[in-house]
Amino acid sequence: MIKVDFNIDKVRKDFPILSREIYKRPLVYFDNAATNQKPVQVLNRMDLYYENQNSNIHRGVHFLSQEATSAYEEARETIKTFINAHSRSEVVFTKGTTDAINLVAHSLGRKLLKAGDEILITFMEHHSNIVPWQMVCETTGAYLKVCNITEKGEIDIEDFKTKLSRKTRIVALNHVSNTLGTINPVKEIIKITHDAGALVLIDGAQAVAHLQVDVQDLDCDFYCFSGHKIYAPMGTGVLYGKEDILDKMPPYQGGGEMIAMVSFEKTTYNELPFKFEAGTPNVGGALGLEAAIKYVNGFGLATLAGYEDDLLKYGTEKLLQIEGLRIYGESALKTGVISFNLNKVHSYDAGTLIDKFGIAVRTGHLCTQPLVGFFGVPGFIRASFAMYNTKQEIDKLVEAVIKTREMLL
Amino acid sequence: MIKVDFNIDKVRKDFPILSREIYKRPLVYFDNAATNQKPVQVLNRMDLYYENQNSNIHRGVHFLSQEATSAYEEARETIKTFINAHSRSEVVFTKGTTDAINLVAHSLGRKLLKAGDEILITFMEHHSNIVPWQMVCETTGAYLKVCNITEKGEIDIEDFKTKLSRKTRIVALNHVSNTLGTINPVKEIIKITHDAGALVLIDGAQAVAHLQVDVQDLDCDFYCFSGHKIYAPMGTGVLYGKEDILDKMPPYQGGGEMIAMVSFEKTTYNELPFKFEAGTPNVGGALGLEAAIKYVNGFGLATLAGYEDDLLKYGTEKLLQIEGLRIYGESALKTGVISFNLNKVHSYDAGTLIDKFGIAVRTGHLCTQPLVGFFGVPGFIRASFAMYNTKQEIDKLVEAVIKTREMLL
Amino acid sequence: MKTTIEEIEQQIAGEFENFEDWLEKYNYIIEMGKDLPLINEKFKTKQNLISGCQSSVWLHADYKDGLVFFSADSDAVITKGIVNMLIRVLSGQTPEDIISSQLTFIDEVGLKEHLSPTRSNGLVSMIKQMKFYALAFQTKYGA
Amino acid sequence: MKTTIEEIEQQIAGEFENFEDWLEKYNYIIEMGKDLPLINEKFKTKQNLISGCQSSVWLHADYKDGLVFFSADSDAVITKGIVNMLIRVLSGQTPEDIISSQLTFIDEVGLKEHLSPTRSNGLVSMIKQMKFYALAFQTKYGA
Ligand SMILES: Cc1ncc(COP(=O)(O)O)c(C=O)c1O
Ligand SMILES: Cc1ncc(COP(=O)(O)O)c(C=O)c1O
Repeated sequence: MIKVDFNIDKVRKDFPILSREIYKRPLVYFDNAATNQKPVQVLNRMDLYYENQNSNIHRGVHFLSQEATSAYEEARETIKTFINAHSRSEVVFTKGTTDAINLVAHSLGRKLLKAGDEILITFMEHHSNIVPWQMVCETTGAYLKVCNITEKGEIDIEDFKTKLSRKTRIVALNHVSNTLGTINPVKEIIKITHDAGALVLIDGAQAVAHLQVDVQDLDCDFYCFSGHKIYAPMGTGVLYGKEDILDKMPPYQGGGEMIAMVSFEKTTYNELPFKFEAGTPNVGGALGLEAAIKYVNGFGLATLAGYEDDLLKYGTEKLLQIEGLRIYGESALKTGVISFNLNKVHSYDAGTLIDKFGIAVRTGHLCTQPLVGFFGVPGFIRASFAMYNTKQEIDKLVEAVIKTREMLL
Repeated sequence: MIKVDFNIDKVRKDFPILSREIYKRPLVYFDNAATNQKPVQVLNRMDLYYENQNSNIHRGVHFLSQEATSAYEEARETIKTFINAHSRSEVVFTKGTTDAINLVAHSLGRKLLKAGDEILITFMEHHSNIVPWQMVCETTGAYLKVCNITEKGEIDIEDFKTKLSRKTRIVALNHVSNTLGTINPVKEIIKITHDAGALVLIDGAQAVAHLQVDVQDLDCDFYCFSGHKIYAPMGTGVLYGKEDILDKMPPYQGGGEMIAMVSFEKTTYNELPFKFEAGTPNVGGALGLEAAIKYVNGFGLATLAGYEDDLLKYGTEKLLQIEGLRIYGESALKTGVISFNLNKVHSYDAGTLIDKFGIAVRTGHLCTQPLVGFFGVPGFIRASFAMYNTKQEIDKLVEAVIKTREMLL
Repeated sequence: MKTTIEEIEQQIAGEFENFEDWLEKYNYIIEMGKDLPLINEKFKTKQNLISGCQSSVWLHADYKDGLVFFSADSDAVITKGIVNMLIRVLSGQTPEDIISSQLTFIDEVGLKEHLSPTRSNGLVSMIKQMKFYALAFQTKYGA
Repeated sequence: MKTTIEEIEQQIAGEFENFEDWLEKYNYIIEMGKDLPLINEKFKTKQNLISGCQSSVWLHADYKDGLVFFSADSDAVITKGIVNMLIRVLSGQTPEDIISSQLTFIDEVGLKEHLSPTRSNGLVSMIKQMKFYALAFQTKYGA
């Protein structure tokens, strides 16, 4: 499954942080679902920008401004191609997934939603795909409905169909769960939802670094992701939206590039995608995101997914051999995310000790408190993989978990 | 006025972009009010972060996450000290000034404003301090009032007093005008406004790189600025707000770090400043901003202001010797911003030709369309100075303007 | 036979060939811009206005004997110079030719930057509008 | 005379002195955490709960003869170990001493990271709450 040209030693050399030591041990970084590390290619692109091209963009007549504008718009084009959007107007730069979801929730809240309408999400959403909808429910009088999940950590499709009603205006769910790793059947859900006449927003924060996303094939109305989870700098993100829908939506933030004409009597807004990009954009960040996408494309997402699948299988097998260890998220379709607990051990205790082995795992509710409640645990221990992780690192994790268990039981 | 230790040649070496050539001429960068250039110290700090410390922050138990969290919170502390905020809770990271103003407008719109209330701004505001208020007026039924300015480009204080009424809830104005360079008497205006019982938001985008700002001395309720206008990376910014006021305001965006507890029935919000920081923050950017502030502090803002004042005086004198040239913004209190026009010459034409001399000036409405209307011109030509500019560069500009004039008249 | 769009484009490219530097080139564009207004004052209406952020353009179109005739103006003289060239190229042509024109001369003579979609001088919108007129006439009067 | 806060802090620091590595240190903390619950079950009420994101703490306070007595518990054993130490140090002291305590031993024994305000294990809030109780008793019963 792994292409010959995927040379893990070479890949690891691209990520400077991997040579860091933590408590005198080589860093093992398994907190990739929180944020992943950046290759030199991305850092170099940003440096190049700031050392050669930095300028405020759009409407500037001078050379640097024109050059920065072109670079920024080419980055948009790269993203368009990466997710197969129909046009560049559909690609809005944001500061991240949370920003993108809030944009949609707020804008639709102003025009689409009224009291009694329903928004349908699932039990496995990240807080960033829960709270914005709760806030918009508060201002509009709409209701939040929540689709059940199964013990294996999959969406209960029958329950979804029951809860999808004629009152549903928006369905919002993640493509891949950050806690369970489950790859949700979003294409099917989008189809069902469209048949019921509602819009679908896909939270793709955990998907884009691991799956090839094709927004036209999925036919979703909105797709959101963060740069920092796909080897790109923090403070970058993307909202994809279908052009005709974005076109009808009111702007979110005001100021800067998003206007056509400002007067105190009447202000008119710019065309897409600029209508939704108020203020000076993060040009350096956008170019870093473009470089990250090019880096990923250099291997091909299928290659990376294959490699990470191997890690997932290996890690799952090895971890399950530890007595009393339970893995949450047992879907057959998963990305490289393993959330687990040791019987009777508190995740905070485990995380504190595993850290001492120089291994970065995340513990706690992982920004999915309802899921914590669903499984009746105080939190999870999560190891999540990226292209630069290895089986040897997994062995170290297994060893650390065993030691941790001994110390705590 | 210039301290002995301000060595311009040394300073220029800190900014790699200044050695770039444009059309085979050395770049003269006079578009600093749009965005200024970044010293290596800032770029190095970001690289160091991504090469050694990169991690998602807050609530992470592992070493890197703790380290990144500490670094991020220290950056907040540095900013707190820089603007002399009372506590770190009052320093909210945003993606820029526009983001910060929208946050305040939206949040106050939800709780404070009702139909018939008034928001008072001035004729010299940047679109980012006009449009968010127009949008909130639309949703709340409040009215936007606009204070006049004088021909010299100063706020008409008498008009301000007249327009400030018992219905005024918020006054929003810039500390320094991005088009005119005018340093507004904000302390006085804040005092008058508070006496009338309204809140004051100061748009400090153009101030922080040129004046020492003390939010406690000013006594403003909110102060906003962007990192990219103070030698820091794009995609960073700060909202300062008085703690007791921020405390009472509803959150703006939902998701990520801004919650205390999420359940589908009831979500509670985190304490300040986290309540207003939804989603993964731009940690790398915040550290870049901290590095920029330290860089500026290394000289002292008074030193920089003194140096830039010299440039302003020199540039004003030289440019005014050109026949038919008018400068907009003739206040005695100005930062290094010179907006001008050549009699009968369109700013776009001038900008196009000045660019060909390798000189970056901005032309057009400069995101202040109402000001363009006030002065009855199609746009301005703006040269704005930073610490790395020189009188020799101003000479080149003067020469280019003279040539441009000859070509166009 | 009338001169084709490509032929006029080549003509213009030829005129630019001898310029030594950008100074001469821009002097020429400015000269073209300073030529008498390219539009009848009565057509400088709000409806015919294409506002860019940096400069604005007025555009008027007529249809006669199967050909489209444009007249236009701009408030900025460099924009006007380019407008002048665009009119030389496209005015008096058939709707089909206008619609399918590539206008490569702009790139050839080194004025591409003026047609960046984000430069906001009105030119990109103007070309769009010219093609839109051509399409409208074509639809209305048949091909 | 009763042992002062500083003296107990020094005692604890002394206990940690001989540990060779973090393993031994954490084994000791865990042992302290595994000790019998430090709070009467009836005080593990919602009102006494201090929820951190990572772990939670229950805290109860009594006032007797001018001294404040604390009992507490946590759902995580490492947190509980630290809670145990904090109670050893602060319980049975006067309100004034509690309020002015610096708790430097935490830093000395290398547990500072557990008291980072953003670690969200409930400990920072717990210390705040302990001082708050002391202040409340002081105000109520005079200094
Ligand atoms: C006075 C003023 N206010 C607000 C802004 C908006 O800042 P930003 O685009 O960084 O959000 C700017 C800069 O463009 C400005 O000069
Ligand atoms: C599934 C999911 N949705 C949303 C988010 C929020 O992304 P960000 O914090 O980059 O805005 C995350 C990551 O934290 C996530 O994993």
